[in-house]
Amino acid sequence: MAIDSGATAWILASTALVMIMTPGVGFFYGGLVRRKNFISMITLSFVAFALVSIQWVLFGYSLAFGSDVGGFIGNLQYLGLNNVGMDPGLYSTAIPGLLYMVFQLVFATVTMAIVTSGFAERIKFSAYLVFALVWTTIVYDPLAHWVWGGGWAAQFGALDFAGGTVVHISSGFAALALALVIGKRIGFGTYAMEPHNIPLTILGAALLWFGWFGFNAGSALGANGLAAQAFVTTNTAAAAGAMAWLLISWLHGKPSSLGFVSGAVAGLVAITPGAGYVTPMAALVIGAIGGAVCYGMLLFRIRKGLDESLDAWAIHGIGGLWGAMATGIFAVAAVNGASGILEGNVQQFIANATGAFAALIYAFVVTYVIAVIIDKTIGLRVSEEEEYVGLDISQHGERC
Amino acid sequence: MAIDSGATAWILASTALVMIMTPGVGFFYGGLVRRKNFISMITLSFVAFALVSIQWVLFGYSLAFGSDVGGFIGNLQYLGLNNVGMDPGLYSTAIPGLLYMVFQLVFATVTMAIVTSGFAERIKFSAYLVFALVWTTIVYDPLAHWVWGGGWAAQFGALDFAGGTVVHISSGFAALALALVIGKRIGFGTYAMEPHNIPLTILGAALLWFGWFGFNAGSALGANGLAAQAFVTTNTAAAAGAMAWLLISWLHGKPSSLGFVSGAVAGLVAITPGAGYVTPMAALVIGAIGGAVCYGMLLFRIRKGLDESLDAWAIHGIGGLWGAMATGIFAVAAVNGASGILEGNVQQFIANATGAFAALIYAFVVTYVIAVIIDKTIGLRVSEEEEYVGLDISQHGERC
Amino acid sequence: MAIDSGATAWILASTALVMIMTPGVGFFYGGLVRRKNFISMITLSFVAFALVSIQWVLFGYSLAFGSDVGGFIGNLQYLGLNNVGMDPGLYSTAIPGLLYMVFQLVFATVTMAIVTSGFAERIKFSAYLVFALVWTTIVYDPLAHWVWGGGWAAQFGALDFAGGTVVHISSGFAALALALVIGKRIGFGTYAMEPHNIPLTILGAALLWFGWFGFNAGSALGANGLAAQAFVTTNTAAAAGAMAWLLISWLHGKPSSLGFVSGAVAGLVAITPGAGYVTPMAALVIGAIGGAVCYGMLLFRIRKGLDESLDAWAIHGIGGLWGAMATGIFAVAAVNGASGILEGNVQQFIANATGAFAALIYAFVVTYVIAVIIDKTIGLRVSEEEEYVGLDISQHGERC
Amino acid sequence: MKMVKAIIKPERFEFVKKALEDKGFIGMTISEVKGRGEQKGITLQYRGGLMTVDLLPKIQLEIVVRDSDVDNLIVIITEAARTGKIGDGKIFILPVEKSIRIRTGEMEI
Amino acid sequence: MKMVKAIIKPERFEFVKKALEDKGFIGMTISEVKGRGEQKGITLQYRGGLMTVDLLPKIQLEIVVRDSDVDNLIVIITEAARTGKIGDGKIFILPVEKSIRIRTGEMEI
Amino acid sequence: MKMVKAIIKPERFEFVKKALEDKGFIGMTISEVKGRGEQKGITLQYRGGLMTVDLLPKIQLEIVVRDSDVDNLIVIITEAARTGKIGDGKIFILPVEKSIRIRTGEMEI
Ligand SMILES: Nc1ncnc2c1ncn2[C@@H]1O[C@H](COP(=O)(O)OP(=O)(O)O)[C@@H](O)[C@H]1O
Ligand SMILES: Nc1ncnc2c1ncn2[C@@H]1O[C@H](COP(=O)(O)OP(=O)(O)O)[C@@H](O)[C@H]1O
Ligand SMILES: Nc1ncnc2c1ncn2[C@@H]1O[C@H](COP(=O)(O)OP(=O)(O)O)[C@@H](O)[C@H]1O
Repeated sequence: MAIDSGATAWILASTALVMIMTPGVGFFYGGLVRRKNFISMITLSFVAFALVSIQWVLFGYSLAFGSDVGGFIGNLQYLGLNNVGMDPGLYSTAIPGLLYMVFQLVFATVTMAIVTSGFAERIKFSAYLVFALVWTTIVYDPLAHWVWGGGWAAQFGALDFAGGTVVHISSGFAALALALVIGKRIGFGTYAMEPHNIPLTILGAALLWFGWFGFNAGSALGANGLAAQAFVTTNTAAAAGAMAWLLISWLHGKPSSLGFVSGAVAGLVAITPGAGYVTPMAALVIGAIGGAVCYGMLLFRIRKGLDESLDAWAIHGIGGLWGAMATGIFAVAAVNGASGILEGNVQQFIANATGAFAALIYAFVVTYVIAVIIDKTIGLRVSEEEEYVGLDISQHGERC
Repeated sequence: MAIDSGATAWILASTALVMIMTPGVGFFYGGLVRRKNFISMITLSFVAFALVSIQWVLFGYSLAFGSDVGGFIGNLQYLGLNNVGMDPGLYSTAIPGLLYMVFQLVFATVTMAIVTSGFAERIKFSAYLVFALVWTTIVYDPLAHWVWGGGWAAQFGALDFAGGTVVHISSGFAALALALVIGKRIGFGTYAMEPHNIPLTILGAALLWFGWFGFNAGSALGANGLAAQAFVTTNTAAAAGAMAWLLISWLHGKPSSLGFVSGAVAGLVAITPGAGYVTPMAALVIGAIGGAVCYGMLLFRIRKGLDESLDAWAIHGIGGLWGAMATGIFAVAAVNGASGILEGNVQQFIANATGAFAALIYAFVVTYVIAVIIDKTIGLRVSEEEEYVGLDISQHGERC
Repeated sequence: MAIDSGATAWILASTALVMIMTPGVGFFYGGLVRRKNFISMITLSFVAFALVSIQWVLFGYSLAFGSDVGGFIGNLQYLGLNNVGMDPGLYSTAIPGLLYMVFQLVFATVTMAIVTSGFAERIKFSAYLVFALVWTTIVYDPLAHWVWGGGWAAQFGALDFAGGTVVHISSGFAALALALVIGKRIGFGTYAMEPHNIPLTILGAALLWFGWFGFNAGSALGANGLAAQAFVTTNTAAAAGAMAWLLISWLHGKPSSLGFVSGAVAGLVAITPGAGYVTPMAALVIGAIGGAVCYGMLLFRIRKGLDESLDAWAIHGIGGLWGAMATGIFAVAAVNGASGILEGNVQQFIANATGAFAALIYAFVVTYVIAVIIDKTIGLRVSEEEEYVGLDISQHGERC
Repeated sequence: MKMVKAIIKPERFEFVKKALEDKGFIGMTISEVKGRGEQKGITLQYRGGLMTVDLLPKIQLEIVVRDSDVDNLIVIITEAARTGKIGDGKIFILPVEKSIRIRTGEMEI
Repeated sequence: MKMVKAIIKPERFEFVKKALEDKGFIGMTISEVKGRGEQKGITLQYRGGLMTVDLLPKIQLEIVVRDSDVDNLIVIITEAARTGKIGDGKIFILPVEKSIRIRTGEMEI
Repeated sequence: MKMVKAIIKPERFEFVKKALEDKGFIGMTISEVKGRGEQKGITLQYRGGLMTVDLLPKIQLEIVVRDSDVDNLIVIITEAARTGKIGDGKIFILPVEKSIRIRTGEMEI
């Protein structure tokens, strides 16, 4: 098929939009930690971007999108971007093959950035580099293959429009596994550890919301009605999630700006898998429930004394899980041909739940194992002194 | 008509660009207030975005763009986005109807954000939620209908390419009404109240200038020569406004960065209604006069001791008024078929001035009444103690 | 030829993306200086944007892209954008002439912003206004003409896909000339002058990386395979440059976030001239070498005690030089019809090196002369007291 | 010599500075601090409940003067800083034994 | 009167504040400072070499109290701020000659 | 014991710190302040008129030492901080009655 220049224009723009999400995650997280770890946090995100960018063009893309090997992983046909060119490819009928590749690249990078929540303020930078390379290769790449690269989940019929399972469930549960392996920050629960720069967190949230339009509406892979549909559902769910969290948290205290932006992200996560399958009114419901559920999970996490304090698990993990199931409930054929429970198709729900839980378990278990191995060999965590002076100085020799 | 994928690509991108203007307003305003109200200011903007997003998909869009009822308002045919779909619609011959809807949505949200200038540093958050919902419904929606939705101003022939009247005059004069009703901040005129974070205001201005390309060039609703024309006039007027304000204010003091960015916004506002009707050289004049006039109005406001201190009135209100008239003066048929005074068409000027003043009066009066009613019932303003400790702590329980 | 709406959509978006690079430079530089000069630094960038925007529409575009006069400069046929319209033009077969004009405009503005490195923390604002106007007119405009406007370098066959020579070599060596003329900051080498706000520098870097997709992939002037190619090479080189600088600088100290972002910019600069001529794997090499070489040049500059401390020279100047040569080495015909040394075409390398060195010499010498003349007449540098209190207060009357 | 250490409302700082200037007290060192007085902060109505906000931003001035100027200084600052509302601040007087001007090395006792 | 000047770890600040409150010491002025103790900071392993990190962030409390309260205050602060690790901080006691409440003008000696 | 309180130019801080270290004075607390000396700030030429810039950024060091070290400290700081230009800063010496190390509770008088 020939290139559609309009589709190409939109996916080029979308790729740029998704790219800005990675620094967005960095600012979001960076504002939430203590001042002494701000530079560390944003550097983890930014390095995720660079490292995964290189891994992806070298072999990551091939592992995810190469011809299927046993339903589990792609082969090496696209090694070094071999055979990925300026013409449309297998996955991209209307846009250049290279563009599809780089659009997928920015998804892989932002996923890695989200994961950094799990070891915030205590990770050794050198261990992080190793971890990131291994994680993106043996957790992210297979998952992307399962769902989008022709692997078993795709064959099985699980719907994931823009990556609720691949991006959010995987990163959220990976963060959980990491937090368990690396342990709590010194003083967690007894020291005050307040967000040091809320304005920068809000900036991060603004960049995330902005970039998410590329993430979801770009996943239509065309500049068409479906892209518009996904754009609208995305914005609606974000707004609903934000207001839901704001209002519910008001019952327990003040309506905080952090509650608002957390809810927005929860809504965005929740709509991601269904953005191109549900109606805007369903998005309103999905987003609002997403905000409420993730807020509840955050409270639960705090009650359990779990130090996964940037809440990738509560927001991305649980929000992604809810989104996968919501897609199986609310999908309507009129939007994109797929029906969920509301149209009587329980099968879709089962497929989606199966895909989501399989990804959840895979991501959690494999991440746990990787983390333990790295911890036993080179050590995941900085020394107590380094943690005390902060990672900015101890890992990067900088101060902000 | 069929969807044009190029046009769709550009309007998708434009919608994202306009979306980032809302946090842009938040950062712009947030940097100008005292530190204790920074989070409040940006939260007001961000909440405007979410709240209006929900209102718009539920019924706001229908009120603005439903079939005309008496020249004043739209009917409820698009309630809950009923009948707004992936195909082109009445207002969007080349792009999906949903895309037109969401492009209009981001205009409604940024308008609400601009309004927050009027009660900066003293609004009760709960009262704001009520106000925002009422204001966008009974001020913004009718105005959008008058000009763009087939209401009386459109029938009358008033030109407003991208929303000088609907967005800027309405928000600017609404802010004025609010400032009068809510009263001055404690200590205004006797306390020093300096902008606490100029860099973040500059960031806001950068996001505004950036997003404004979507605002104005997107209003061509196509990826064509007219979009390019509007892009160029927009940038030119912004640059001219910025330099004009910078140089004129230099006569009274130092050439400040705040003067520069204020002038840029003034130029952007001034060109908004005429962006697709005038030449770049006319844009140079319109922008420069816009910068000069708005600066003069700011000085006037200060002299009058009026506490509308983020200057939505001086910049958006007056700049929008000037822009509406400038469009009636400088429009040339070669650009987009409409002629202004310079081509001998006084009628156009009269139509534009009429539309602008009608909107001005409507926005001012109705806002005033809403504000008084809310003030008498639930109260617009925080208590003296809350104002003293700042809205960040008293309304949101946060600190920055 | 008719307008391609997809191409137009992408170049509209690209122009907006490149626009945000100018504030990006401002934040990047602003975070690196001392607090007392932050507002100055970002204002220099932002004023560059406005001033050059006006110059460009008045006569700059005509000087650069008017019909060739002696291989050196364009004629005045496009004065005041005369004859630049909504239809495709000479340089823009698929997009409106005005759009090509404004896409070129944002290149001219960001170039001026990069130059401000050379007199950071000591330039008199009034002298800057004069300098900027003169520099963009007699340095930038001729260079743009040489390479893109049909001047001698184009005729000679030098390849510069997106402006490595015109933008980066010229600005980098201009900054060097300026630093030599204006002299070191008081206390340079004996006072501690640490970057005061690394987060804002990182924000600037994020905006640069983001905007650079418009810069390079937009330079394909279409939404097609070549744009995708340039997008991918750009991202790959940036990632490689960032990781290279990070890892190499680790040998001398800590892996700093500033090293990472500096390397990213170095990689972006290095790939700029070749973005549409080389493969992604070549981009990996070009970017990594770019990061390494620019880091080496930075160390060299420090050793020499040269106060060009925001390193436009080391990163843009040297990175651009390397990029021009790398294009002559790595260009492959399969990508865009041009071959470099690796495909046996030494001629291309010679053409590129000649173009690059000619630009280098022209930019350095003419900038030096302009700077000396301005210094002797109105004076380039602030007084000692003004430098001590900082430019924010002394030049702009503001504080941050 | 004494150090007069005054903790005042940020909003009144410009007035205090002006008042000091007018009376010829030029030298001073200021810093941004947070503080709370004996009232334990300010109590806000808060959804039925109450919330106490403490540690509000203040400006701290430190001015070293001759002993004979202290009383004068107290009067000037007190008048310029007073709003009559809670949070107006405090002045503390500490003894200073010596003062050295770095530029010249001259010492005062 | 005395000024009790305590320089403590930021992480312990909330505890110290709480402990003081519980014992009725409400008034205080705090500021963010950086400090280094006699150990010359903390030494980090650093690629074979060593790096000394000094001037770590601290919170400084200044509390002016009657002479008779000083010892009590020292005990409260010491207990609440102590972690037993390096960097726990210092308390200095300085004489204060007078204290004036700006709102009322009342003076204590 | 005395508290040596020095207010210096930010640009000279690293030298002063180094000089103190070299002589064995390690403990210190620093903060960012703004200050103005007797000259009422710096006067800038300003479009025909004049503008006075006051309250420029400074670094304040507080070092508590034994009485016998005070003179030594004054010399070290004065030499390292001096540029000979306006704004070099001031040193004030205040009496300290006690000092307590929080980690151990040990007290010095
Ligand atoms: N005992 C104290 N020790 C140190 N600082 C104090 C003390 N009491 C008050 N302050 C400082 O003075 C400021 C003003 O006190 P506040 O109680 O608000 O004044 P007032 O009682 O006159 O209204 C406080 O914010 C705090 O910084
Ligand atoms: N001699 C001193 N003068 C001024 N401040 C000091 C002095 N010694 C220590 N400090 C302050 O006390 C803080 C804690 O000192 P530190 O040596 O870390 O305590 P400890 O020795 O009890 O662990 C330092 O960061 C510094 O701010
Ligand atoms: N009387 C004073 N009280 C408190 N601080 C002072 C006083 N005089 C000077 N300072 C502090 O010392 C700093 C340096 O003073 P300055 O007059 O610039 O020094 P010099 O006169 O030696 O050049 C000021 O910025 C201020 O912080």
